[in-house]
Amino acid sequence: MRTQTLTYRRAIYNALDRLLSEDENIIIMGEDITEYGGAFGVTSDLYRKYPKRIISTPISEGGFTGIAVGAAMTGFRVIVEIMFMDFITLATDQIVNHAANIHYMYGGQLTCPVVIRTPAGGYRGYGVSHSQTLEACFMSVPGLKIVAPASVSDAYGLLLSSVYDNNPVLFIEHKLLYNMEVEFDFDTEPVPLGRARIVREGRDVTLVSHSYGVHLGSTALEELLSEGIDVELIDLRTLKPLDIDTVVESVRKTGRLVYLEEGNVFGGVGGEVVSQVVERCLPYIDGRILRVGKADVPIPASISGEREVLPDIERVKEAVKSSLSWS
Amino acid sequence: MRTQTLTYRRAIYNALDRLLSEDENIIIMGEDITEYGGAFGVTSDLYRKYPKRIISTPISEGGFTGIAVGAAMTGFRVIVEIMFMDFITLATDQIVNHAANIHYMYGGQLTCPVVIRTPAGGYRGYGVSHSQTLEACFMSVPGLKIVAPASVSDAYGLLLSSVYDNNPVLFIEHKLLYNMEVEFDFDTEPVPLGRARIVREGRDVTLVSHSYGVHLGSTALEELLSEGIDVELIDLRTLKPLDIDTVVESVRKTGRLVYLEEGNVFGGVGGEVVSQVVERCLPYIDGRILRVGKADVPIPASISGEREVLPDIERVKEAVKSSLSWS
Amino acid sequence: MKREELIQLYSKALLIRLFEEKVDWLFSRGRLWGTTHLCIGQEAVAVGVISCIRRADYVVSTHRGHGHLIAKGADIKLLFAELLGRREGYCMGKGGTQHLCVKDVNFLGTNGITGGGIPIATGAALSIKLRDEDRIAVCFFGDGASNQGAFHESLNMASVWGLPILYVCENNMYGMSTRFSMVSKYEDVAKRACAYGIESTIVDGMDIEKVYSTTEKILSKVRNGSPFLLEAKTYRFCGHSKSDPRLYRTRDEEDEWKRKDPIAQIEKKLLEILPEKELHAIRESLRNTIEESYRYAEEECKELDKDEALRGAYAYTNAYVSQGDIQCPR
Amino acid sequence: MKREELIQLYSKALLIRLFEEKVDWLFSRGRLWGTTHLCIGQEAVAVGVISCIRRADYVVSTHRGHGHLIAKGADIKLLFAELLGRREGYCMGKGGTQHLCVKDVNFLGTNGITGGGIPIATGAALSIKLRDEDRIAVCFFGDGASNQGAFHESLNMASVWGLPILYVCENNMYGMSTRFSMVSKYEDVAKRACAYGIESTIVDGMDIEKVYSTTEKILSKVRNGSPFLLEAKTYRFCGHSKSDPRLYRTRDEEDEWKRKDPIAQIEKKLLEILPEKELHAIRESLRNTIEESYRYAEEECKELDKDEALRGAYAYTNAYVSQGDIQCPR
Ligand SMILES: Cc1ncc(C[n+]2csc(CCOP(=O)(O)OP(=O)(O)O)c2C)c(N)n1
Ligand SMILES: Cc1ncc(C[n+]2csc(CCOP(=O)(O)OP(=O)(O)O)c2C)c(N)n1
Ligand SMILES: [Mg+2]
Ligand SMILES: [Mg+2]
Repeated sequence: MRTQTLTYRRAIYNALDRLLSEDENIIIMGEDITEYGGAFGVTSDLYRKYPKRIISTPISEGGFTGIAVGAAMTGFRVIVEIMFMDFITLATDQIVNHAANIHYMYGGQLTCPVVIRTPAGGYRGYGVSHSQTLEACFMSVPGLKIVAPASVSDAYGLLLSSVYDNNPVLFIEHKLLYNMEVEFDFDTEPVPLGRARIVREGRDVTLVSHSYGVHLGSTALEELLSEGIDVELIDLRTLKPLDIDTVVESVRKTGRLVYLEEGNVFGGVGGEVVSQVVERCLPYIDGRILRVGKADVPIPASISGEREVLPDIERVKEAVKSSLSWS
Repeated sequence: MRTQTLTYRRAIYNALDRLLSEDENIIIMGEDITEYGGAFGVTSDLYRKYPKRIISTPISEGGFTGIAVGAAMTGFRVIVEIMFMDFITLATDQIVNHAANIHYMYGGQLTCPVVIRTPAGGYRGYGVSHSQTLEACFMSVPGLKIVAPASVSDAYGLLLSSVYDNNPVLFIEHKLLYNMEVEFDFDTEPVPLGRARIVREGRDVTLVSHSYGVHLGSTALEELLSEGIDVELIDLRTLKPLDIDTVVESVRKTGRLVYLEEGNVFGGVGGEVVSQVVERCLPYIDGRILRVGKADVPIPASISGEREVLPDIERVKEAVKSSLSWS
Repeated sequence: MKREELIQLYSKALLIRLFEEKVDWLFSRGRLWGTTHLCIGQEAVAVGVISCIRRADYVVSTHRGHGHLIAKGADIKLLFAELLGRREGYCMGKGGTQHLCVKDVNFLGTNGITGGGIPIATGAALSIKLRDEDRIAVCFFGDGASNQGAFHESLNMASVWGLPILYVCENNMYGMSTRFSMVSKYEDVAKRACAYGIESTIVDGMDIEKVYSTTEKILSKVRNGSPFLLEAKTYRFCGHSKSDPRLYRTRDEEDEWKRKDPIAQIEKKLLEILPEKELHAIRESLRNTIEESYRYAEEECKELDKDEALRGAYAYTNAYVSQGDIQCPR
Repeated sequence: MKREELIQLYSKALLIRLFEEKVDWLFSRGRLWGTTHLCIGQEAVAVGVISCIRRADYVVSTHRGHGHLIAKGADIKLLFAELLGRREGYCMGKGGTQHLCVKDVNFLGTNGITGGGIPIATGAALSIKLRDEDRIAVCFFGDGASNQGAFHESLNMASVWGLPILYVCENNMYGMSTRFSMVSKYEDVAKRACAYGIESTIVDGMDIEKVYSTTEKILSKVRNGSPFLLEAKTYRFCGHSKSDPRLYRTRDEEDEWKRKDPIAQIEKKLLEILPEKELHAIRESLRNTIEESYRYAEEECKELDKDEALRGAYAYTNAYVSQGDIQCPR
């Protein structure tokens, strides 16, 4: 076993390095990803090792995402870095109307293996244009996969699978996780897309989340345990395709469901999970089904204000407790 | 009473005409909206009556939506026509990061009264880039309102309210409804945003929908009635803010819920409605809660294929029947 | 130009014209659904440019792309099948007129989003450059599309990176009903190249020979990694799409352009070197191709069925696979 | 230039410098959160341009916007309050450095989306034109932002519609770490105006007087409805934002530009006509303003609280109201 302490940031770096070394059809495009090493330092010095394949772009998110699509249609696997997830709005057309449709609309003639890596998330006081969590906007897009790793080994293992997937993948990183450090086993197998992970088994309530939410949930879980509430925590890891079976099985056991996400509750990812669970196992439900997440307002820059708008541990605990009963 | 038969298209035209005549701070921007009268003929000859205020733009959806935001911040009420809803992907940044945030992020100093009118919907064999129903992508955007009229009088009444609303509004029209004709009362009051409409009262199942879905639902309802199933049909009219009270009240009565939409079921509007209902009145539920809508694949151009992918009356009937039981 | 070449160009252009006329007829009879954008009047651009390039070269097109498809060598039978929504069509009937790709001939798609093809073509050119391949990308777009941000961003990157791409603007003076001079200070799209340090030139897009010879001269530059913007002045004889009463232009203007009909022009030249009988034979043979192809699609092909319609949103992926087995299309 | 005017310009520029230095200091002490982009080194552009325009004229800015705000006349106290996330801030603490609007002085916002302000400014200019008002819009943006599609689309519409707008590109040679010459064939953003038939000129952005006099000359054209692109060559002395080691440029280059420090330049000129004592007094008074303003924000203002944080996503609307009562901000 080759282990080493590793951050989430470096896990992604290592996955990228491995990918680039394994397959010369893989390239990376994005802003400030050469000397600067990426706004969050993820690509770091990769450009030294792969000078031709790390392509620093102008500030033209729509254009270079479209260029990535064209390169992917002609045989490359392209990893695009969008500096903050908020800027993905500039590339929406390229993702929704082009990348996601290519395989289907062309009758299977071409594939479009583009992975869009992008950091989401708030709690940093960056203000609304640099703090959003926007995966919900893409849940309804057919042909797109959505991946949001919460752990270091998932960041590594899911990125490998995402890049070798033959479909466009929205790969959501989280700013607050980049510095998270754990003991990491380099022989870790790639993590297949579409399989949730049971973070901790529990009896009373099924708490489902993704990305940074898993960590919020994990802390809440510890505290709840000391109050005698035994939470089962599930990390979806891949939002699309969604591993609803794992969630359903858990809810059949606990009879309760809470969805936790950093993004907007209204119109969020939770709505899909709740609806599918309800469709599949309503008779097993034994308590209120709740969602916790962002209030339906933009994210204020003020740190104190931001804390009120984004989900926190207290609100997670409250929801879990409410889910135990009917009122 | 001043009544007249009127199409959905002309109802919108009349609302625009009334608005432009009432308030000279109202302008319209979009492609081919002068001589051509708009791709679907909605603006028709308005440019003759209001030559300065109907502004025909280049094919620059992102740019002119941003310009609309700037004009709205400086005192105009701007109606933007996006020719097909599919092209709204090019203006996503302007909507999500700008229009929707202006009032909140500037601490209430400015408002951004931009109404984005755009036709959604398929069933016409136009192919994927001209057939989508994308409101689900915008449900999670705070600060935005979303309106989707299904009837002629709502098209008229909701547009009046949308334009006089001080917030950005996504106003979704439907290609298949433009020619729908009814007896129309010109003294119709403006329809307030945020209030659902009970299209028909019923005992057995609550069927909720919006836009063209209401018509599919309505036909299904008639056929189901002849089979002895009494459906209550609710037209949300406004998706955001969502009048969940009306839905909850109905579900408390019927004990059953089906959501019907033309867009993707996965990640769709239905997820939000189902989740809120479940949160509020789970103990009243007496049958499977189901969603009907588009399959999770792009829309094929072939008419026969399109019919398989988009929701149809048979599938609505099936879902309603399934909702009567637990299996 | 040599006689054989001229006949070649003529045949291609006429095939396009006949195809479009058939499509038009099918629409008017309600045998085709959806929408379509005919390129009647603009054939010289598609044929002149594409006849200069190779099968290996990529072409990216627009909503008005039937001509480009045919010039690039797509099979008329499979085109009709696609337009009719048949499973045997190039895209199984899933794409239709505005989303039509023919991988065989390196045709990377017509495109329903105005300007949407510009970054895609630029990306194909990036591929070529990264692999140091001996081919180029050709990107067609309209005057209207040059107002999209995608045009600006793409040409800038192509210029900075030195990509082997030929941008071909088919300036037919209108984007739908909007005269280009109403939405641009200059009437020439070619002028816009100045912002990117890209070379550009304007050609009479109604004259196949001129388009051909101009393109030929440019291509060596493009093959050496200098992007180029070629503007062809042309005109669409029909409306923008179905049911366009064309109130935004005069019949005089239309007549003037129709006098420059590219097919009539080349026919006239051919008549000087070819007996009318031979021309007639060519015409008849092309007409047959069209009719026979249509008949095949209509009678021998099957509608896209439910199973297939619900399949294919995602490409198959063999989990995580190491380098050797990558399911990577080339 | 008259003495009084010179002092005015100097004071404005210095106030900006001192403000930015204070912000920098607060960050380094962990008293400010989030991010910030300082304009130290670029003060001459903000002050030179904005000193020429009127209160009624609109200004739209970028992520690097403190200088524009101060030059336009924003209150330092309320700026600090905003950066500190206090309720008394211009935007109640909701906007912060990159989303900072001051309606009072017609400042339509800094902007966290690179290029995001360009269409907004163009829209403000459209408002002016439609109302036939006697004012203009001024749009600041960086060299990097000129690569966004929004730049292309906006300048095109401004040109076609003849909008009264002055586009001011602060070309500090870098977009974050990316040298403009790596992402554009030409080093001059001004060259891009050629595509739109918009006039442009380049000015030494380190020389306040030159910026001022050049702007003055241009403004009459703009006020007559001709958009104009002014490119100011400038340099940011600090990193892009917090924690930028500036590996992408040499210290020599930095030193060379620092020798052109706009504040030092104007100070030198003033010393020829003003006793050092008076200069000193100005400096001290500005320093006091900064300290006193900061103290006010830090000590007398309240943090954005829960109720307010959860309020305000939607503006109040008085249902359907007829013309008289429209809640329309002017
Ligand atoms: C993004 C987008 N906006 C608008 C349209 C509608 N539309 C289709 S073709 C067209 C005109 C395009 O003009 P041009 O690029 O000159 O091509 P032409 O039709 O003249 O060949 C328009 C506005 C579209 N398909 N996509
Ligand atoms: C759409 C978008 N892309 C990227 C960024 C990240 N970013 C912030 S400022 C900046 C550089 C902008 O360069 P320039 O326009 O030259 O302005 P400068 O910072 O030099 O003043 C970048 C890439 C952003 N905020 N928005
Ligand atoms: Mg055209
Ligand atoms: Mg810069």
